[in-house]
Amino acid sequence: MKTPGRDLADKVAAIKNAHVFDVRSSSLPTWCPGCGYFGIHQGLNACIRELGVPLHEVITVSGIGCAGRYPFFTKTYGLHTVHGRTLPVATGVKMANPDLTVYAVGGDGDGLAIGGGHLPHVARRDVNINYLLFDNSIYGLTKGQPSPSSPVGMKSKASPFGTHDKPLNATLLALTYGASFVARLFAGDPEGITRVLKEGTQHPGFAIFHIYTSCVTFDKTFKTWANLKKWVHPLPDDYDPTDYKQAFNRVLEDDFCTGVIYRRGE
Amino acid sequence: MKTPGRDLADKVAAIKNAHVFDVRSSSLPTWCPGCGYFGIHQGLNACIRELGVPLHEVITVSGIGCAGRYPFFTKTYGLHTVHGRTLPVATGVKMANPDLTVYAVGGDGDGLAIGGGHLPHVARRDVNINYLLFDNSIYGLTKGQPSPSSPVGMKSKASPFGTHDKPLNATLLALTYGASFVARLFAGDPEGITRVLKEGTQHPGFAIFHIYTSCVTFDKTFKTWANLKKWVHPLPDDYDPTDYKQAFNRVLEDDFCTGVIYRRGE
Amino acid sequence: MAGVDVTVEVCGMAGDGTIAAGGLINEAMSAGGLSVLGFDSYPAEIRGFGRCVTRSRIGDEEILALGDETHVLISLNDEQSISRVPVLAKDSAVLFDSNPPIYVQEEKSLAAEVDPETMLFGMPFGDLATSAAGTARGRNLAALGGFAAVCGVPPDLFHLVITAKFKSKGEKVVDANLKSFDAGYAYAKERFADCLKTMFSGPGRAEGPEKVMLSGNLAIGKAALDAGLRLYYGYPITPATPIMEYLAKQLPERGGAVVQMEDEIASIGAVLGASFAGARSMTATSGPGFALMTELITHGVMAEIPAVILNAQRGGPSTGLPTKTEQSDLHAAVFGGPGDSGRIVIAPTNVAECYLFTVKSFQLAEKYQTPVVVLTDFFLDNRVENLPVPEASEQDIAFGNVFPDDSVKGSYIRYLDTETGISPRALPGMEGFAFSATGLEHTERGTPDYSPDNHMKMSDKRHRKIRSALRDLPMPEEFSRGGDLDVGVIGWGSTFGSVLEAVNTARSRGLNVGALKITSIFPYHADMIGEFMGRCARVLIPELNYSGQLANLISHLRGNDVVRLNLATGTPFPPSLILSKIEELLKAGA
Amino acid sequence: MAGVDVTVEVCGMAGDGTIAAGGLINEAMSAGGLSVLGFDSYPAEIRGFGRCVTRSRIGDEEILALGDETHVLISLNDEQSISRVPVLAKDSAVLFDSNPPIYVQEEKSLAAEVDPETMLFGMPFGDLATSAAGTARGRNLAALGGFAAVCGVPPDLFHLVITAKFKSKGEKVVDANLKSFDAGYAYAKERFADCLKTMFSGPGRAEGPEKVMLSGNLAIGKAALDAGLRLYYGYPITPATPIMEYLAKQLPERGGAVVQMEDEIASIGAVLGASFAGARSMTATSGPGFALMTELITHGVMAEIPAVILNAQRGGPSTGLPTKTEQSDLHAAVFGGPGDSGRIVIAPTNVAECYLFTVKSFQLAEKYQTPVVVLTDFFLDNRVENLPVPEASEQDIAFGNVFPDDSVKGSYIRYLDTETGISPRALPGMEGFAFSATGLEHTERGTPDYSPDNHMKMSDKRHRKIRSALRDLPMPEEFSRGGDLDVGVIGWGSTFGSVLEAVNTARSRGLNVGALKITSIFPYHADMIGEFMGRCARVLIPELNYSGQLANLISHLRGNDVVRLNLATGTPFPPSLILSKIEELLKAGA
Ligand SMILES: Cc1ncc(C[n+]2csc(CCOP(=O)(O)OP(=O)(O)O)c2C)c(N)n1
Ligand SMILES: Cc1ncc(C[n+]2csc(CCOP(=O)(O)OP(=O)(O)O)c2C)c(N)n1
Ligand code: SF4
Ligand code: SF4
Ligand SMILES: [Mg+2]
Ligand SMILES: [Mg+2]
Repeated sequence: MKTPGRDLADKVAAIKNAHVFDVRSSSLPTWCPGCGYFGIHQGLNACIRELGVPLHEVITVSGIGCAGRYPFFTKTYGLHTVHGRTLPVATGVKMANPDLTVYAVGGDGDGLAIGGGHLPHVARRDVNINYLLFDNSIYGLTKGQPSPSSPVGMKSKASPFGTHDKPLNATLLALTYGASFVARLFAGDPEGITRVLKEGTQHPGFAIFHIYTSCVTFDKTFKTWANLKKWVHPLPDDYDPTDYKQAFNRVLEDDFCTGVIYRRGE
Repeated sequence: MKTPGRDLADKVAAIKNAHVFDVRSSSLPTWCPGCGYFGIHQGLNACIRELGVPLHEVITVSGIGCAGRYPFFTKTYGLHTVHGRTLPVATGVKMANPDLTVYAVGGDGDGLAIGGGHLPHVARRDVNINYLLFDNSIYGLTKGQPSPSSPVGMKSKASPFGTHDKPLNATLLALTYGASFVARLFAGDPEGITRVLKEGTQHPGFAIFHIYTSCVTFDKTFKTWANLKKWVHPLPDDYDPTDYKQAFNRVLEDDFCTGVIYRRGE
Repeated sequence: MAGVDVTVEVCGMAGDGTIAAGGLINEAMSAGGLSVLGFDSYPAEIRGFGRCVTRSRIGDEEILALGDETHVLISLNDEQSISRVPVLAKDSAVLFDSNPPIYVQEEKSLAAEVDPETMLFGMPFGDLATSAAGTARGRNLAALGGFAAVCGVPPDLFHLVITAKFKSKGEKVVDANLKSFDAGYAYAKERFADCLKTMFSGPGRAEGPEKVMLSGNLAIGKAALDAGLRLYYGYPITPATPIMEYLAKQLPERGGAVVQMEDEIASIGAVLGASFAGARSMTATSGPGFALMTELITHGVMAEIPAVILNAQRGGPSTGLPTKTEQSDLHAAVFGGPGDSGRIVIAPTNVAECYLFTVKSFQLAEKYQTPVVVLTDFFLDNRVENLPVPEASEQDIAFGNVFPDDSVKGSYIRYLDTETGISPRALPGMEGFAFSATGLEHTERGTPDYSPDNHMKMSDKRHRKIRSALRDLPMPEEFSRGGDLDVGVIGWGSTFGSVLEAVNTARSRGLNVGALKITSIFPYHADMIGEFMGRCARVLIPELNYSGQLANLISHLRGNDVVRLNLATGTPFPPSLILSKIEELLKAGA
Repeated sequence: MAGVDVTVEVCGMAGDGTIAAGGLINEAMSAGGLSVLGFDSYPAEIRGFGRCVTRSRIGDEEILALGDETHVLISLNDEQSISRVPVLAKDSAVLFDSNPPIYVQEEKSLAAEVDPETMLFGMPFGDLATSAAGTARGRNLAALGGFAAVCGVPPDLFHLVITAKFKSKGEKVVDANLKSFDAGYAYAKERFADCLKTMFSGPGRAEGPEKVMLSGNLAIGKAALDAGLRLYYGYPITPATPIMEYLAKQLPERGGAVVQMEDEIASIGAVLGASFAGARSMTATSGPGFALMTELITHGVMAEIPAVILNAQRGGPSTGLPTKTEQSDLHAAVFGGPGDSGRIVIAPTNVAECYLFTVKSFQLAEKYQTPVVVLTDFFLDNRVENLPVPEASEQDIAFGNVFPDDSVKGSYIRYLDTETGISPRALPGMEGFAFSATGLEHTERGTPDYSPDNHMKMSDKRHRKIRSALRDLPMPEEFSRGGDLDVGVIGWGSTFGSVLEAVNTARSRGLNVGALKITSIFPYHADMIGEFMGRCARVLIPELNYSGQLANLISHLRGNDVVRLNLATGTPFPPSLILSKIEELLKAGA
């Protein structure tokens, strides 16, 4: 029998070997083994490393949730705020010190439920922060309640007869709110994350990265790795991300294309 | 010299003559003379009268703002809540007593700023309430600050050098959130309001009425009567409101078409 | 040992079946007619690994608090269990896995850590299960078998509860688990034949009224159901979430609904709306969510709308200690929000009261047309007690609303200023009574009015109403021989159990001390509390918070001359600490 | 009359130029070297119509409060002014329009209402303006001319301030207004030649330090600017909005920014973010918005982040009385939010202190790394006073942050537990000091940690820090002859002015009474307050709220033996009420 403890030891060894401790902190992420957040972590760490920004000029601002735990796992400055308030706090940080590279990090509950009222406004204001929305369609930290991006019919302890509410599509929301850089990414593709994060970080305005990820502990039916891998696919090569209306129509048709969906043209 | 007092006296006389006190309460609305809200009031009163719903089975739930004052001016039950919470409270009322016809009423500050986090969720839940969003693109009650629907560059005491933020489009938001009945109306057309309100009230689900209106006291430049009259125009006769994607594209192209923009097909 | 009073712990890693094993011990002991108080702790924010501990205090009299010491430790993972060694009583028994799935270095083994007096029972839990049932999954069951043998629990009690627990998973699972249990039992019976203990004075099958094992949270959920809850609105937050999850399962069957809202503001908003329209509705949250609710709670105060809000306290400030217990939201519950906004705040002290007060809160909210805050805490929410099946009478659940008389139809005055401050309340849908409610100051008719006299009058009406609720609120309860006392200890919430236990012990030692239980936090029974305080040479108020929040509220009743004993540890209040403080005060007073 | 102490009111409908007229009176009197306290009330939620009243108390000594009576009433609309008749002093003077633009029925005219002792001065305001300047717009100016003539104010004072006020509108407007004024002046001088009063002992041009006319809100805005505010985040709400509007104009010129956020939660969130990153930032709100902020405020407490939050109190609960004054958010300011979350709360009592304390709050927030709440109230925010131009010294505005020593680079411990509880704070961007802040309980290094000892230790650290701030907080100020007092009156906020006026009057009558001003609400100077209370035979605490919120906080310092005098009227506290209470207490004590 392999205990979770052993799985973990393997993981730790693997991480050590990858020599990536230049950005991630030495404290081991408390995420479950197999959680998609490891892939995002890897992607963002590489982005920071490759951009060559000094770590002390980077700050990670987060909400509450498994995603919200992020700041403890990097060597940048960190600000673990309260549930749902990632974006207003990040706004203050960036305005106070525009030299900082600001990553705002939070879950789908954090960003679309309790914090859903802030996204429209940070997008409108075009504050130059980079927002990574970890969308696992579930409340991880509080043990598996449905989130605003859960599909209709999702069963959980909090919804034993299945949910009724239509899911929200964060990419579509970002477009509607007028965000100037909108990307959709997949936690299973750290390299893709790194590439697009680098582009978005350099974008002079608000950049939102809507990242599909899997909560392996509480979601056994919807955003499983198997499903996500089946579903996601990159945007076609000839896709023009500066065409706002086309972006809309693409997103209305296709829930799972990944890449830079929209970027404000010059 | 004609004092405001005299203007008012004329108004009161006119109202009396129209014999409309069957729905509106005897207390005179405290809105400024010329405010667009009078037209909305007229439209909703006629809707209730024409639908023949007994007044005690109607309830008007509102937020805070000039629009929020609405409940005091009708003979229905009323619940004047706090700023921005119109929709959650209305949700509770309707679920507790589905026999009630519920009108939720609020301004653009109420609904798009402080209360902007609730709209997505009441739309997703498709709670059978009717939401009248009085969009004058300004904070009336607090004397003229910009709202989330104010145009870029709007000057006010709170924005003496003009605003920077891109405005939100409530109709587009409603579509994005998956509202099952979305209409855009004009306070200068009470008959149009009545007609569409009647249809929306009978719609079995969440209905949002995005109503363009003028704050004559604090907005002298943008949503003035003159501008609004120039801008608004009805949807073409052959427009099919059950086509979701078409609705999106229409709204992306045309900020001022009025009528039923989208209605869930059977 | 005069009677039974044993604390048993099971400790392991997540995945070891720790929580299940602890639960079975509780159930078996309850089935055996003993009283049980159980409290588990598990890693709440780190998934897949981390320490789980269950703690069960078992006795033949009512259990008031967690014990200070542990008498039996069942270790499913030594590395984790080492942390429990400091709480082991002299003479305790430790069962551990002599062939654990993960190799444990000798110097990290439990055996190397415990006192020499501790009796060690090493058994190959996993091997026993595997050979009995073909899988090591029943490792925890084998450990339970060992426990039953070593500590003298009749195995049929475990057979009973194992069968009940796994019934729904099919006969095979039941059977495998029974076999693993039996294998452990037989092994220990034989191997440790000469050192078996009889810790439990031979519990048989329980007599007397049927008992159920309930956590505070479950009792609250059941109470809400029994009281006729129609609508629950909430947002997940530790430690209140289980209430929502329980109701999500139960309420729809009774024609009600649970709606997970987008946040706590929406939750209280919908509760106010539903209550305004006459439906029993509630929300449950914890400190951070409660803070968000305070603006709307005061709307309920001003517009006189019922609402039931459960605040399951956890450690603060801010996100604080989400999985730890604390009593530090009293201030927020009583004083949070703008203006002079008096509301009703009640706080149960045990699982039975969780049920009782939750039932009561609906009627109170309706009758007094105001938000009612029920204050629990993590320990109370999550501990289990076995208790007679709680029930609510017709009278308890009767609709509390005072309706207007038909005669005032058409001339209804919603906020009529009456002697008690309670105005007859119409519900939307009633013909001839339409009115508008508002969070603005208003006249008796509900019209906004900011004139000085009106504000004074209506403020007075609202506060008079809250004061008049005192007659319907649970009264302080005194536990003493009466008369003058050398030390009087006042407790609230889950801490009261520890207070009573300490006072009982002190009294059994002949000390002239007493305890006062306060459950109505606001308004409170100033006269009765003051009278009690007046009879005590010293007054002690132990609380699980830093600043002494109940003391801040009531110490003026004794000219501020009270002794505070404040713990901000996140753990249940140890009765022993209270006892030694009592002794210290007595010594100082002598 | 020993010195000058006159209250002048202008009353009219919105549109009559009432507020402008009142403002000119204030400016003219200030220019004349007198002290002025002005307070306007106007219809805030009903636009286009409704009553406007300006009230100016003018004297040759410092003005502490609004007077109880009005000596001169200038009526621009009789129907509205009738409501002012009850506050007219015996022997008062009333100027009214003898040919008003709206016909007034005889029995509704002012003349029909006032006492026979009142002197009535009817003048055709509109006609005078029209014939002098060709338009009736100067009606209010003509009325001012009449006032100057009747009450003995040198017309050149008005010429001065009229010119200054209308300068920006061009010479024509200035000229027209001067003409209207002069027409009124000449008319009254001639027509009422035999009954002119000399209420103002011949004010000349002011001597001494230059004075400015400032409202509390403006003083706050100016203070923030002078203190080097970089970022203001806010959401409009009465009575705090003018602060945002003032800063929106001023701050960008100084390289800062004002951002109107989507709500109050976002506002405090951004303030915390900006302060975390080292910029001076603030928000201002009122009770309902403050309630929404409390969750994040406790985040500032836990994560030790500076923040300046101004709560401009208005009547509550809930939306309450948005345009009325009250002191009922003390509870929320001190106790709101989850957990034991001590923070600093200070409350100015006059316009000068609005300036002073706002400046101070930034440094306090930085030094003690905690949210600082500045509590004002509608009356304080909106009244104007003429005062010497307030200035902040280098020392007042110095950055208060305690930085870590360079030597700890690389081994920095963010939440180092020091004697004062203050840990050196690094700012993001500093190399070698990176750390993560969190609202979870954490170790000195900032790592989440819920262990009992750690929570106890860090709770203690945070509270010690707040207590240690006391040395930097404004101290209570006593106004008495010292020694034992028969009655000691304690006041806070805008009410303190009324307290001091009442106490001064009582002392001038030979009574042995004193006043204590409390401006540090939390933490508070328990020793000094207790010492004062101990010297008083009776202690009186008048407050503009229903439940006596300051008394709730501090009365334990005297074994709860204090007398409360609570008004929930929404109006400034009348000094006369305090005076009669003092007399009543003295009588009862004798
Ligand atoms: C005001 C408040 N309400 C509720 C909570 C409890 N809570 C913590 S995390 C969370 C949701 C987590 O879900 P998500 O944001 O999707 O993050 P994930 O755990 O999936 O990464 C909730 C409801 C809280 N901490 N604060
Ligand atoms: C929590 C809270 N914040 C702020 C306010 C102040 N406030 C009242 S109405 C209002 C905005 C009004 O604008 P809008 O919603 O557009 O309504 P309108 O007056 O234009 O009809 C604001 C900010 C409040 N009452 N409560
Ligand atoms: S609970 Fe889900 S989201 Fe949270 S760490 Fe585990 S797998 Fe990831
Ligand atoms: S202020 Fe504007 S919105 Fe309000 S009543 Fe007047 S015109 Fe209408
Ligand atoms: Mg999630
Ligand atoms: Mg508006």
